[in-house]
Amino acid sequence: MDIILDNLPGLLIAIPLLGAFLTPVLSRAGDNVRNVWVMVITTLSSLCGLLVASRVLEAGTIVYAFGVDTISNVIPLDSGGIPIRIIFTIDPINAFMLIIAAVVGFCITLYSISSMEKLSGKDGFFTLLFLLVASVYGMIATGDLFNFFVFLEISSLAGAALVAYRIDKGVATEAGFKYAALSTLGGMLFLVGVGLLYAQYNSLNMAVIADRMQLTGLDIMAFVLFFTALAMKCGAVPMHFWTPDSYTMAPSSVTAFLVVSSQASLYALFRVCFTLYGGQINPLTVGWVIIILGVLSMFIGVTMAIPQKDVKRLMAYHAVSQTGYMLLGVGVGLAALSSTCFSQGVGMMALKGGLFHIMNHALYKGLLFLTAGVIMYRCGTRNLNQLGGLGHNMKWTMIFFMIGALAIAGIPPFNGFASKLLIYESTFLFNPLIAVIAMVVSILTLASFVKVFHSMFMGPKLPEYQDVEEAPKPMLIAMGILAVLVILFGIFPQQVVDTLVTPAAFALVDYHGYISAVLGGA
Amino acid sequence: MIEMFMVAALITVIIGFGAMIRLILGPTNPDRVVAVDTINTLTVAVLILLSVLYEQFIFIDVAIVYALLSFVSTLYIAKHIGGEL
Amino acid sequence: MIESFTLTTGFGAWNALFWVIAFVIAFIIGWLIWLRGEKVYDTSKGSTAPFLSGIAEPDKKEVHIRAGNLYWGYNDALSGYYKFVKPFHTGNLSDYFLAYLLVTAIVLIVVVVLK
Amino acid sequence: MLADSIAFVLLVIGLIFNALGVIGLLRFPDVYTRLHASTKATTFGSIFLCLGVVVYAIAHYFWTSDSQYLMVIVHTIIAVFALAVTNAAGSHAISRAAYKSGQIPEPAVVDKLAEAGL
Amino acid sequence: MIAIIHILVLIGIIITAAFIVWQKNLIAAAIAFAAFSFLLSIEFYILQAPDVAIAEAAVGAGVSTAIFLIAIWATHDQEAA
Amino acid sequence: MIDNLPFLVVAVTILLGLYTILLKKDLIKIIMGISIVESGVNLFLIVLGYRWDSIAPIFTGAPSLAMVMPTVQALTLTSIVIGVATLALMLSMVMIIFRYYKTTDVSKVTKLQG
Amino acid sequence: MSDCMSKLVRTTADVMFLFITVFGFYIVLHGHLTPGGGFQGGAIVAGGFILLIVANRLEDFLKWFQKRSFQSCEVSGLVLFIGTALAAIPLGYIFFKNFLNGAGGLFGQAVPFGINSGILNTAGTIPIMNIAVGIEVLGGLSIIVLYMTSGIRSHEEGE
Amino acid sequence: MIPFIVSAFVAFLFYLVLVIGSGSVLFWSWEEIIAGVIIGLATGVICRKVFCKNENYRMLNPVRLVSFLFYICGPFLVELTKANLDVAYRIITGRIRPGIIRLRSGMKSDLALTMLAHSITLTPGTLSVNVDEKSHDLFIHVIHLDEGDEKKEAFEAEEIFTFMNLPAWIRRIAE
Amino acid sequence: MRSLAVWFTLVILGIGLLFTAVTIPFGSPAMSDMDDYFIAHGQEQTGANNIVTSIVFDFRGFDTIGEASVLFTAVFGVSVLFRVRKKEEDYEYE
Repeated sequence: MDIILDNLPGLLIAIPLLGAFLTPVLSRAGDNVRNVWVMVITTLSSLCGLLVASRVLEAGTIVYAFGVDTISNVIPLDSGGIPIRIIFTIDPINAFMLIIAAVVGFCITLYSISSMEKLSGKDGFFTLLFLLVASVYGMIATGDLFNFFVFLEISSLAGAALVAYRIDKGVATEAGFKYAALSTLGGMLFLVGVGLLYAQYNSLNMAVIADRMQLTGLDIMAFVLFFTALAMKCGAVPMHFWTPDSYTMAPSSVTAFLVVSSQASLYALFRVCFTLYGGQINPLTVGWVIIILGVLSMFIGVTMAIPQKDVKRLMAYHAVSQTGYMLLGVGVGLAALSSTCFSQGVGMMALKGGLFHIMNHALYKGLLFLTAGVIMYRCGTRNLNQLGGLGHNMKWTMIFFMIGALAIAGIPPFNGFASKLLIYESTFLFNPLIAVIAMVVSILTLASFVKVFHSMFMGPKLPEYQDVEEAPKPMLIAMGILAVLVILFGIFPQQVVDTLVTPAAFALVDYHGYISAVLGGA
Repeated sequence: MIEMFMVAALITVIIGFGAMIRLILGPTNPDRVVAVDTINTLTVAVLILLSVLYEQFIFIDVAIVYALLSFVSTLYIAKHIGGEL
Repeated sequence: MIESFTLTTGFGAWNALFWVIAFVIAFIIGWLIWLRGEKVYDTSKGSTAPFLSGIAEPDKKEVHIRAGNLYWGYNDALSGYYKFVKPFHTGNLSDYFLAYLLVTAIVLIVVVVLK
Repeated sequence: MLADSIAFVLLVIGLIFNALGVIGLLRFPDVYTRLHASTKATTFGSIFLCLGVVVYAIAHYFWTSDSQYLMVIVHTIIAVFALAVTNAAGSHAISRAAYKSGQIPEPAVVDKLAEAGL
Repeated sequence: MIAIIHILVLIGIIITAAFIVWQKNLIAAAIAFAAFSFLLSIEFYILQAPDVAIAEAAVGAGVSTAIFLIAIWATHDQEAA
Repeated sequence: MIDNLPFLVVAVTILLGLYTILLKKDLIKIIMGISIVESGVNLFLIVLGYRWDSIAPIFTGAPSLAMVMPTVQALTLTSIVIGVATLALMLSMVMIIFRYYKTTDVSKVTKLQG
Repeated sequence: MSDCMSKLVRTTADVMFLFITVFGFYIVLHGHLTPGGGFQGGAIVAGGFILLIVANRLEDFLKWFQKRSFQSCEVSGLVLFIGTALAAIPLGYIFFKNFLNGAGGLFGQAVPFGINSGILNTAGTIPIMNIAVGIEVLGGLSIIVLYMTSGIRSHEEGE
Repeated sequence: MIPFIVSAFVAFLFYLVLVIGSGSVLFWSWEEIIAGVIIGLATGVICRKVFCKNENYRMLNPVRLVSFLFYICGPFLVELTKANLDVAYRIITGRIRPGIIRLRSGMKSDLALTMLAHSITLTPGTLSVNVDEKSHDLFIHVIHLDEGDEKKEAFEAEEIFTFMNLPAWIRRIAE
Repeated sequence: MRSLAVWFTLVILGIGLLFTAVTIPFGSPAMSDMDDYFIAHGQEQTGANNIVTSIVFDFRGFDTIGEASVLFTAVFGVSVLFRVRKKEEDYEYE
């Protein structure tokens, strides 16, 4: 048992990969076998993620080196104090992200077992889904830059293939192609950055590079390449064009996980700014760049969302807008922590708000996309102009949608409000104008979801949707889990902030702690 | 002795540039394929010469890979030009 | 107990429980008001049917206000803004690349200048 | 020393033929004649270049009896064989494709293939 | 002397890359891509990376050109305006 | 300057690729541009690991034992595989796109917009 | 897809295929001694398959090799790879530990430092992983080209 | 079964040639031989349907194999040299008179036809352009056609080689 | 307008890349402790003569499984794209 517990970070990647590799073989034995296998694997991998996270939160940072003799032998004695193998470094913020990925991953797999029932090519679908899950785990957990690049590419490719899953009419393929091409170029420029850092410090480990960082001109070049590649992957505004396209065209469960995957890029962006270049790069400049990106994302995202007629496209623009909140929170945190005008409290509060919003966003946006998927599954269209009166037959779906919509708009008893409150307050102390913009965006969000809610569920029963049925059980269960979490996080925000978010925020700021956890001493 | 191979490799590379002129000028696609084929052949020769020059004889494997696999790309292009793909 | 539900932001606090309690109280008040209503109200005489100035009730399909007709005023008021923003979303892959690389270039300038 | 001079002569021959092949490639008027030049001359030239290497390796094998020179000889010969076969088949494929794509041998005096109608 | 070979190969890489960029005929661009791949492989070889040279040779000669030509066959020969 | 010629070539190659990506209209040409960028990055990594007068990192009967840096070669191998995988996926997508849109012009493949 | 290539090319390709395959396996198996390794060797063998695809008609090729067997190749290679890596955990080591090196037996001979090429039976799990990756790449690259080639077909004939 | 054995054996031999000089058992080490057997079996499984497609096992005769090597080193090399000198002359002077002619090969098996065609491509000033799949006639492009030859309906295979009778050799080897 | 943006981008990125190109010294890396460790200890720790292979499959073996997964992903992406759809399978959008 100890052996398995020690090796959990390895199994975290190995289990979904093994699941992915064996799915095509097992699906030759029939649909039921595959469904059981898929459920077993996804349960195990989610359990693994949660266990790792709980161990980290209990006992502090886990450092796991692949291929050494014993677990403690991270740095070879004769190597001059540098780790030479690939290292997983899981500190509280990684644990925080792992929990998100595990929960959402479990829900969407459960959901897609029944939502994919009618379609062909299911073995490929589940294989790619497991690969996507594994790559997101890898992106979160790894402490090695090149390894991060590899997982980034897996997530891009698996994501693109899943986006292009509906091959009729070629529209989904167009979206997938755009996603694949953009993320490939981003990955390539990221690799240039890795090469630049390697050329100077001869290491690929984030802690070693952060320790040796001297901020030469090449480092700034590398920083810019990392920064824009990751900001593009998470969908910040001037580079957000791929987001609505691919979120619209992907199957809904995949969209819910693509949100998590882009948040993993967001996490990496914060990691680069706070840890890799911690204390070296000018925080005020970078903070303001992030804030500007965030404000643009919020505003343009939400204003583009309102006139949309396609429900998933509308939600995708909202995803852009909510990403803006996270960027805003963390950017304000970065700028305020370094500035002498503000107390540390402002910065930490903004940081907590931004991080908490990541988790909340994953939950309620996942829920919303899943409800949109149910609508598509039952009604066969996403066009808001054709829908109407579904509330009579799909009561549970309506309730779940309402929970999600109220949460995303920041209506109090739900979790969206808690994190937005943190962001508003700290941003108001930092710069009142931005806080006002954030609130306006929140109001517009509510407005657009009122529109969606009205046009989908309200009104009399339409003749063509006279006997629409409620969604199948597994889909309802998956949505129910997310909805319960949304409500719980809304009612008990302080517990969540205390147990998960605050350690994560402190771990993000404390880059000396990260370096010393890997390199020891110092 | 070794210098001999170096000079030979150098001249072969320069000759390869001549083939590259045909690659760029070539009025039709078959001409370009011929040029690429020539570049392949010269490449194999250069690789063998260089491996002797570096005294690392296992590098000849690279040349064999070239000689075996450049055929594939030639065939694909030929099939495409001939309208048979 | 109460404190454990309170989200302290550092500059203030917020308690979800109070909000829920307020909701419950409002619901109870509303329920009480509803209870005070007339129990013997007769609905069968058509007094609850829609009265549309004597015109026959239109088809179900047309009663429902479609999404495209919602927020017409909002869209109309902000049409200048949308005329500015919409052309950026061309759907052209080259523009996507251009946006990405342009932001890279601008951030490069900003970060180098304001090092 | 004998091996040196033999290898030198072989290399010179190989270089001359390679150069001639490329000159022919640049000079000839149409695809088929260019194929003649490139296939024959460069294959022949490369064979001779490789033969130079083989002679060098044989000489060293006899001086040092190090078995890696044996490997050099064998691998070089394999490379040459592969080169010859693939060049021949490849040039056949190219010329056939060029003919099928409608390239008439421009200065040709006779074209039996057009008459055969294949 | 090796340096001269090195410089020549590098110049060749740039020439073929530029040719790929400015060639309107997609098949010609694919052919030039094969040549580009070969020259890149020689460059890897000169920089003492035989593993990478074999990989680039196998991929560039075998797979890359093949899938490019299949895709070109399934679509257009000529570059769209 | 002339010593750094390989790096200059890497820069020029990457720039050529970016030029292709930004200014060419054909989807296959854009993919070629991405592929050129990728080759440039591979070359960049290999060039980073070179050391004067050293041999490949393989223990054979070579004259000296000063070796070039092996890590970047391992990274480049991974990068090449990733490149092929991406290339295959993108080209297949272009084939599917052509099947339904009858064009590969990038300014016409814009059903998703607004 | 209307036609295969001429008889000369077909015969040449059929004969060459065997040599390409053997050479690819040679590269795979000697990955830890000479340049090469799993990916390179697998790509070479896949090049052989691609040669067969291009030289022959697709139907003929599918008569000799099925898509499903390539898929099995790929999956089995990957499972072998990750299984080798996972096998270290029950033995008390960490994931990806090279537990066979120096242990004797298959691939377990100890190597002295320095120049010693030609000893095949060394390097622990590395040759096993080489073989696994070789099988995987062989199946993967071939099946990519196979799928794309049959993709042209359905384009021509309609769905 | 026979194709499997044949291709496995050929693969084994080729592997042994590749790893020559690896050890002390003649030229090989025991490990390499065992690996060769395994690789031979694997290759046999893969190639059994491809390598001996026509079920023609005449080439297995060792006499034919030896004569193949002899053919490569002897007549073929002579013809190759002569052809290259000829082509060198054409390249320098530019005096060409090309044409496509029909050649009756008279070969029966595919392998022999392929060998002949490749020999024709590599040796005299000729290049095989196309092949008639039924009658096994070759269409060859000649770089310099003598005056009057264009009138001929078809050439015999022996006519275009000057010194050696390569078609006869090929017939001896491969048919 | 667009071409102006394109040329601005290309010029700025070109300046950045050229700066990079002339700054890194070719052939004499600044630090090499990790690679020296590989060269010095690779053979005894893994038993492979080829250090690159020992890195690919042992020291950085985890990258290799990622690489293999990338290929696997591409294969299944392609197979999903070119799959044969069922007749009754229609997708839910306009």
